[in-house]
Amino acid sequence: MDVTHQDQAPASFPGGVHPTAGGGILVTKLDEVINWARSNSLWPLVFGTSCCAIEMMSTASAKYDWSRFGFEVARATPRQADVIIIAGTIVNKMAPVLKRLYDQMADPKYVIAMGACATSGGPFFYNTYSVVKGADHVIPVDVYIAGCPPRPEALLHALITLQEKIRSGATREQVRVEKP
Amino acid sequence: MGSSSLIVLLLAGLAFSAGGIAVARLFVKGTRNPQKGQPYECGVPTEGSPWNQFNVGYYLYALIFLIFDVELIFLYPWAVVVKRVGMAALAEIIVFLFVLYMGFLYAHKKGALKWM
Amino acid sequence: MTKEELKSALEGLIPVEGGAVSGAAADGDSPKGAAADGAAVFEEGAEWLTMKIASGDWSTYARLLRHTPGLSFDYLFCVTGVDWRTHFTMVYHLTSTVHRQVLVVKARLDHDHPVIDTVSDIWRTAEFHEREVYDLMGVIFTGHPDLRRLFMTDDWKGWPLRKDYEDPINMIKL
Amino acid sequence: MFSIEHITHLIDAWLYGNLPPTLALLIECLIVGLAAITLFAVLGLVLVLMERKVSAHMQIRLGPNRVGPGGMFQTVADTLKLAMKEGLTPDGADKFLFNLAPYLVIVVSMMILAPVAFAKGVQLWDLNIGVLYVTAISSLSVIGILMAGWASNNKYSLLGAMRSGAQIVSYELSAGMSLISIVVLTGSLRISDIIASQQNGWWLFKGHIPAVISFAIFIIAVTAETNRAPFDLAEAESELTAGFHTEYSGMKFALFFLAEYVNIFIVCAIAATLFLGGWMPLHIGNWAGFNHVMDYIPSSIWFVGKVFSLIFLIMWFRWTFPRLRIDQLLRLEWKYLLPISMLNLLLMTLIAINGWHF
Amino acid sequence: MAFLNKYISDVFGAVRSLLKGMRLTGYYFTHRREIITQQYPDNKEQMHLPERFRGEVVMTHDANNEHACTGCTACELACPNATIKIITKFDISPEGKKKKALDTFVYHLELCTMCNLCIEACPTDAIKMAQTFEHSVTDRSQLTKKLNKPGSKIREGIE
Amino acid sequence: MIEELATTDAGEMVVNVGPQHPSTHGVLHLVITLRGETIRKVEPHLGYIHRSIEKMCESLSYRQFIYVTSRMDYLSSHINNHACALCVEKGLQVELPARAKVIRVLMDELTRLASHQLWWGAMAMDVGALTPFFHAFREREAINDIMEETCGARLTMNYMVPGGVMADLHPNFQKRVKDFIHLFRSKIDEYDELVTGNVIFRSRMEGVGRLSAADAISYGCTGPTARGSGVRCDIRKLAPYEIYDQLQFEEPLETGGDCFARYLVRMREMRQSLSIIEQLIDNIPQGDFQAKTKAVLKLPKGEFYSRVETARGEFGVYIISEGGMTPYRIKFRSPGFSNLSALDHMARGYKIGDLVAIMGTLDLVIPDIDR
Amino acid sequence: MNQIPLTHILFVSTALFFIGMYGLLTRRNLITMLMSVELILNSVNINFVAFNRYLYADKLDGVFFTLFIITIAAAEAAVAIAIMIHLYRNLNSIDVEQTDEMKF
Amino acid sequence: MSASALMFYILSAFILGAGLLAVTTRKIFRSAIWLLFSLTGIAGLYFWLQMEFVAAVQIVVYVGGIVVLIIFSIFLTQRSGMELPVPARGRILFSALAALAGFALAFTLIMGYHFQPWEGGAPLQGGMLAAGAAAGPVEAGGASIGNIGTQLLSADQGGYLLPFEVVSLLLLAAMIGCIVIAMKVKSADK
Ligand code: SF4
Ligand code: SF4
Ligand code: SF4
Repeated sequence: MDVTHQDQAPASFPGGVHPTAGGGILVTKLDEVINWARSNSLWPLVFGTSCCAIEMMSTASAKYDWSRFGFEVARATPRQADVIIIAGTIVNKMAPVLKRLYDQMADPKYVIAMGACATSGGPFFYNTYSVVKGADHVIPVDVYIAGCPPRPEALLHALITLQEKIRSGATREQVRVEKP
Repeated sequence: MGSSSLIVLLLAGLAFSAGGIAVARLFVKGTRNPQKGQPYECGVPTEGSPWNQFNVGYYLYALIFLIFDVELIFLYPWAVVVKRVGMAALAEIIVFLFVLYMGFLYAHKKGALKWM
Repeated sequence: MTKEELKSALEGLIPVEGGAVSGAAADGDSPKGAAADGAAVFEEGAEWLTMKIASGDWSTYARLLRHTPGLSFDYLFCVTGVDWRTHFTMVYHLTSTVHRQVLVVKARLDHDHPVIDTVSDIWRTAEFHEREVYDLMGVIFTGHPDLRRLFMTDDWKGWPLRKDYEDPINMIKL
Repeated sequence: MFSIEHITHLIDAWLYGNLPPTLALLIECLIVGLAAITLFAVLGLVLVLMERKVSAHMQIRLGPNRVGPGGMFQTVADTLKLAMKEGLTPDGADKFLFNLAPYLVIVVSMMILAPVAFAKGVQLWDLNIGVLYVTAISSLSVIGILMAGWASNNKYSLLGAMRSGAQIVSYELSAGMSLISIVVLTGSLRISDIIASQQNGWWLFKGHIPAVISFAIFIIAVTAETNRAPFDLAEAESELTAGFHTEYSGMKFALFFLAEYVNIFIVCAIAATLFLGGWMPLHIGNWAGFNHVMDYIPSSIWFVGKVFSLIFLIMWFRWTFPRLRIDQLLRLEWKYLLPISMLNLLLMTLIAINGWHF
Repeated sequence: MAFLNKYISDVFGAVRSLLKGMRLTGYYFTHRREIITQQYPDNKEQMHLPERFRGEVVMTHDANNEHACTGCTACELACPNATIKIITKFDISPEGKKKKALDTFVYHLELCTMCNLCIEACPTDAIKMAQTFEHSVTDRSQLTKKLNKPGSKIREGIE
Repeated sequence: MIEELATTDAGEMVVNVGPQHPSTHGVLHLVITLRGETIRKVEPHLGYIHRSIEKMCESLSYRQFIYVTSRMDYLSSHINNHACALCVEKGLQVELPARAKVIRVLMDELTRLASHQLWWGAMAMDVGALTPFFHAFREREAINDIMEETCGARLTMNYMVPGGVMADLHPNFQKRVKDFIHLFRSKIDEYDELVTGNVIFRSRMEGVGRLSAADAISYGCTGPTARGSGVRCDIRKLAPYEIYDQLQFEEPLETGGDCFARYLVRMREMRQSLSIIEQLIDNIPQGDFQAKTKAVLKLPKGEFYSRVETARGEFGVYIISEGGMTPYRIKFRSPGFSNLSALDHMARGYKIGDLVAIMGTLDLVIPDIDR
Repeated sequence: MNQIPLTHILFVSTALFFIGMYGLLTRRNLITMLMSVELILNSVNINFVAFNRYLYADKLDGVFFTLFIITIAAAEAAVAIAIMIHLYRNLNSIDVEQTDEMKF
Repeated sequence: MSASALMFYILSAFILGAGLLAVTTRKIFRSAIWLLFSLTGIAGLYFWLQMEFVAAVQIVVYVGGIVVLIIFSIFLTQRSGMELPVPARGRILFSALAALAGFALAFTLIMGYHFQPWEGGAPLQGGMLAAGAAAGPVEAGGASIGNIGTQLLSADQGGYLLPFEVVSLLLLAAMIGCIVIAMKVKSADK
């Protein structure tokens, strides 16, 4: 899989030295372990606004079964969730709610924009007065999936992409810790 | 190893939880933002505090529970010896339970065990 | 009940102006618009019997339609506001769960002061529908128990479904 | 025949043989403490994984299978992740109690371990009121939940905590009643006595139908006491988002999560002890040959096997039934379980006094 | 007595209904072949989507790197949310006539709703729906695509 | 007696449920006034997924606007599209080939089945049973596969176009549908075993969220919600479209008006849909799947209204045309909107847990309500 | 345990008694007052148990007294709280001073 | 000082500290929690005294019952988030003085009294941290549950059968009383 992080990852990644806890190989190894754990335990927030949420449910269902990756522990409260999958359209009235939910999540947290709506406004890009043209206007997004709705496999693909991204240390969180 | 195990287990429990929580303290630096500290209520600001009077319908259960709980306490010593004492113990406990059961029926009749 | 029967039943109940306005064209730019006060006009050519009334009469007629035994229009299934640029039209789709006939009632409202009586006390469902029309069209329903924005945020400016609505920030025109 | 009791005895003997008593005692305490912590961690990991696998198979899917062989490290990753997650405290919360609650819950479930007999002779404290001790200490955990719910300053938490309070105290009664009905048979509250009394058969089989009834009631009651579905009203996800631990995150949440599973383990251990003979192998009356064969299986295996089958039963409930409503839940207890278990107790007494059991 | 009878039958009925449910879940627990999970990233080889599945608009190119798009913008007009942008240029035909031709076929995958209207509208069947679906990226701009391959040109004989 | 205690004002608590809440099935925001656990008032706040579809459609052509409607009630996307196509056809006055009609009905009923299956699973999840959800999705996936093969998408098909359907049935269609019918006939009994008969489920549902027939009419409830209260409102019966008047099926009615009645109505509806599909699957007439229409559609000046029965009830499309390429004004009458307005009335006096059950049996799809 | 003289235990119980006393005197809220009463009762219990253990280890009367005291404390607490709830429902406050004023 | 004695002092400090906080803290919910800790500490003290049954009863009744009930009534009748008013300084002073004086008086009395320890051999085997498993199956001391049960059910001299049955009446009365009082409320003042 080819994940490109030219957008966020500094050149030094992966394997940068953690400035907080001693430094050296040990820390890099530790980082690796932590990233392994984090990437394999992405608990999504139960958050679906419209059609894409149905495909998200399908992904949870027996045929696609995201529990194989350990994603099935969908939490209803943002405090315990790791990743917020924006499944569906975000409208202007919802945007502050989404922001709030994101803010209330405990670090580290990741965002997946699922579907055309969350990525860019999709079918509601033109001639609508109430739709946010892409969730990244509201909160930072880690992975985008195109499709309307993306099929369950596509969501799994996105989650795998996110895993790769976490493992290579290129998520916003990790970069932020590196470069305060 | 006797009652000292209590202390050991207590300390072990404390150490376990403290250890777990300390790891996060050590390694994770969360960000702060004004929203984060607010209570979560489905993503909208809360109205009013839960720390106001709150109408629990459960207190009647708790009241009745307390009575039965005490009764239960007396049943333990009784149960230990009932085999030795024999029928007399059975008679005694039937009286005991019967009296309490009256109260239970009364509560039932009064509707105290209905949900409010 | 067929369309004709319904029409005659209504004629016995409500003062109706004789000459029916022909065709659907009546609505958009008819110079006449609604009939004179107190009289209703039937419109031809539509699928269902359509009756145009003056907005002031609406609550009286609504009560009649709802409670007259032979009609008993107890089911309001659609409430629509239309912006004709010069005026507004409120369209009510009524049916009866007893007789199963359908009646469309149209009321013409002033463009600058779109006001009409609420019918939410007659059909409970109208409460939400009217709030929706208020929210998107800016039609004011007098007597409505809770006329607030429904879909848009409370501080939203403007009435999005009006034809002259402009929103340069949120609306990217194609 | 290899079993853990030998190891413990060996360690014990070595310690007291070679070291001054105080030091030996200290080291023993240390070992016990570490063992308890390890047990906790392992239980958490294993039970959570088990739950996920069980649920997956009931739901015609595979369950975790990609992290480690067969998904074995899934819960390890989860735990590590939770430990590495920010544990935030809401601003409006009562910070002291908010942070205290997880400790309390864990300490309580840790303390209940004391009288549990894990194998023949492997028991921390065989106190003379063993069963009562368990009931008593476990009633402390309700305070942890009430505390967490109140201190969070969150409406969902408070509602969940209240529900849980009412529920736990109510079901304590019928759980206690079923316990007592076995105590009537054994004539002792001491765990080791209770196990010894099942030398020639488990109470579940020896005690006729009343024993089965009280077993059923006990399982139902402890399911409710541990806040498990179908009695998971305290954290009813579709109603109260996450109930009393809505505001908890990271490790503090993990502790609640862990405590829930450890509590399941403990109550199942108690149920196994009372009804299924604890570590006692399956013995049938006087079939000496059969009994002898059974004895070859180490007692710890017996114990773990029994406990895990009971845990499976409780998981089975969870993945089959809808959740009750709070008033129905309380009505179930007060209208059905309590009267039935009272009657059942009398019946059992009759059996015990007349020696009608096997 | 009636009360007692009802009470007892209530209890038994309840237990029976619960056991029924448990039997069903128990059945599924013990019958592994009922499991219907398809393991996505591992089953990529075996996975074949129906040919009508709409995953992405692509432009067909033949072996000579030629496509059939005339740049007529019918698809652009048909698209309900302006996903397609046709940029045309003027080719000089061998006869020296100026002819409108496709320069860039810009396709905003992030906007596309896979509605098939553009395909239906295209008079020359230059574009079609592909069955790809793995469109996850970490940068949204990667989703804007140019459908005509570099150096490609229109096939002979297509008007 | 205890109700009397509940008269003082203190101790009332206002709780927000939603916009992000597992039981609101989307982004409905309910402001609940509680006393203890008893609901005193439910105030729905809408608009968290108001996507201005009506405004948007005013600038889309008659071919284009249909696809947006599958994003409204995405669980009944075929039926929504169907309603729009019907409305446009009414304006164009085209007559459909018989094959197109049958295909449409088949698709509608399959969609209804899929929607009810999802509802069943989600509702069971709301009341706390998690396994039914997965079982329901198994059958739903079977339908999705059929859909995908013929329509090319799993959820938002955009298959019905003015004049017919977009593509002919896939050659495998008949066989797969028959397989599915065979599968589902046995599975629906499992549904009953797992949920319908379950004593916990019954007690969660029975007597909860009562809605009388008069109230159901006054609140404009439609679909299974109204039928659960004994109101006949199936558009397929009352104002048959396509070939529904030639089919044998009945409109399930229950008179309880409580959650369980609504539940039963939907369960029976599933069986009805199955029988409709069975009647049709072997009798698909040959012929065109699309009538000839112009490339650019223009509706004559006038007003057109079409009503269909979606999985949630009566769905209406009201097009006002000025004769151009785009509708002048379009109004969607969504079933969920009126059903939701009865929520407050239904939930008062019940517990929080009941609210979840009531919402579950209303089967709300929020984008359908908000549009 | 035998290293601790009985007086030390009595010290604890007495101190607890007067802590309860202090609470009873300062608090003006029925619930907190009830809590103080519980402390007082408990100090008495400690005494009974300790006396039994130290002075009459062959008898059980201290234990029984403790048991009955706990029973009575439970009954008392239940009734007290019932009264409090009653008062609260009628007066909307369970502050002692206000209760005095609003005689009923 | 042996470990056992140390335990005693820690427990005592815990009981008294928690008790003191329970009566002085200004948040009523915390006050209940401190009370809980104090009561649990007392249960610990009973364990230390090897009165396991009493300790268990203490926890079951107080912690599982009374404190939960108190917490519920706090939720019901108080604004649990609000701080309780500080009592007037005069009252604090007065109460503290009174309590201290009372304590001084009582304690001097206690110190002055010479307790006659039990002379019947050594019932108190081993300290808290006695090594190895607990004393064998023989019920040590008098407070074993079996003895309690026997005496509870005996109707002879020194038996507690009568109080035992009376207790059931007391509980009945309490239960009925509770229900009557807590439920009649509104109908009473109508
Ligand atoms: S991307 Fe498509 S399917 Fe997803 S929410 Fe938007 S419109 Fe619905
Ligand atoms: S599939 Fe639909 S949205 Fe996508 S480019 Fe074609 S017409 Fe536009
Ligand atoms: S793809 Fe087809 S419709 Fe689009 S510009 Fe090219 S030829 Fe025209």
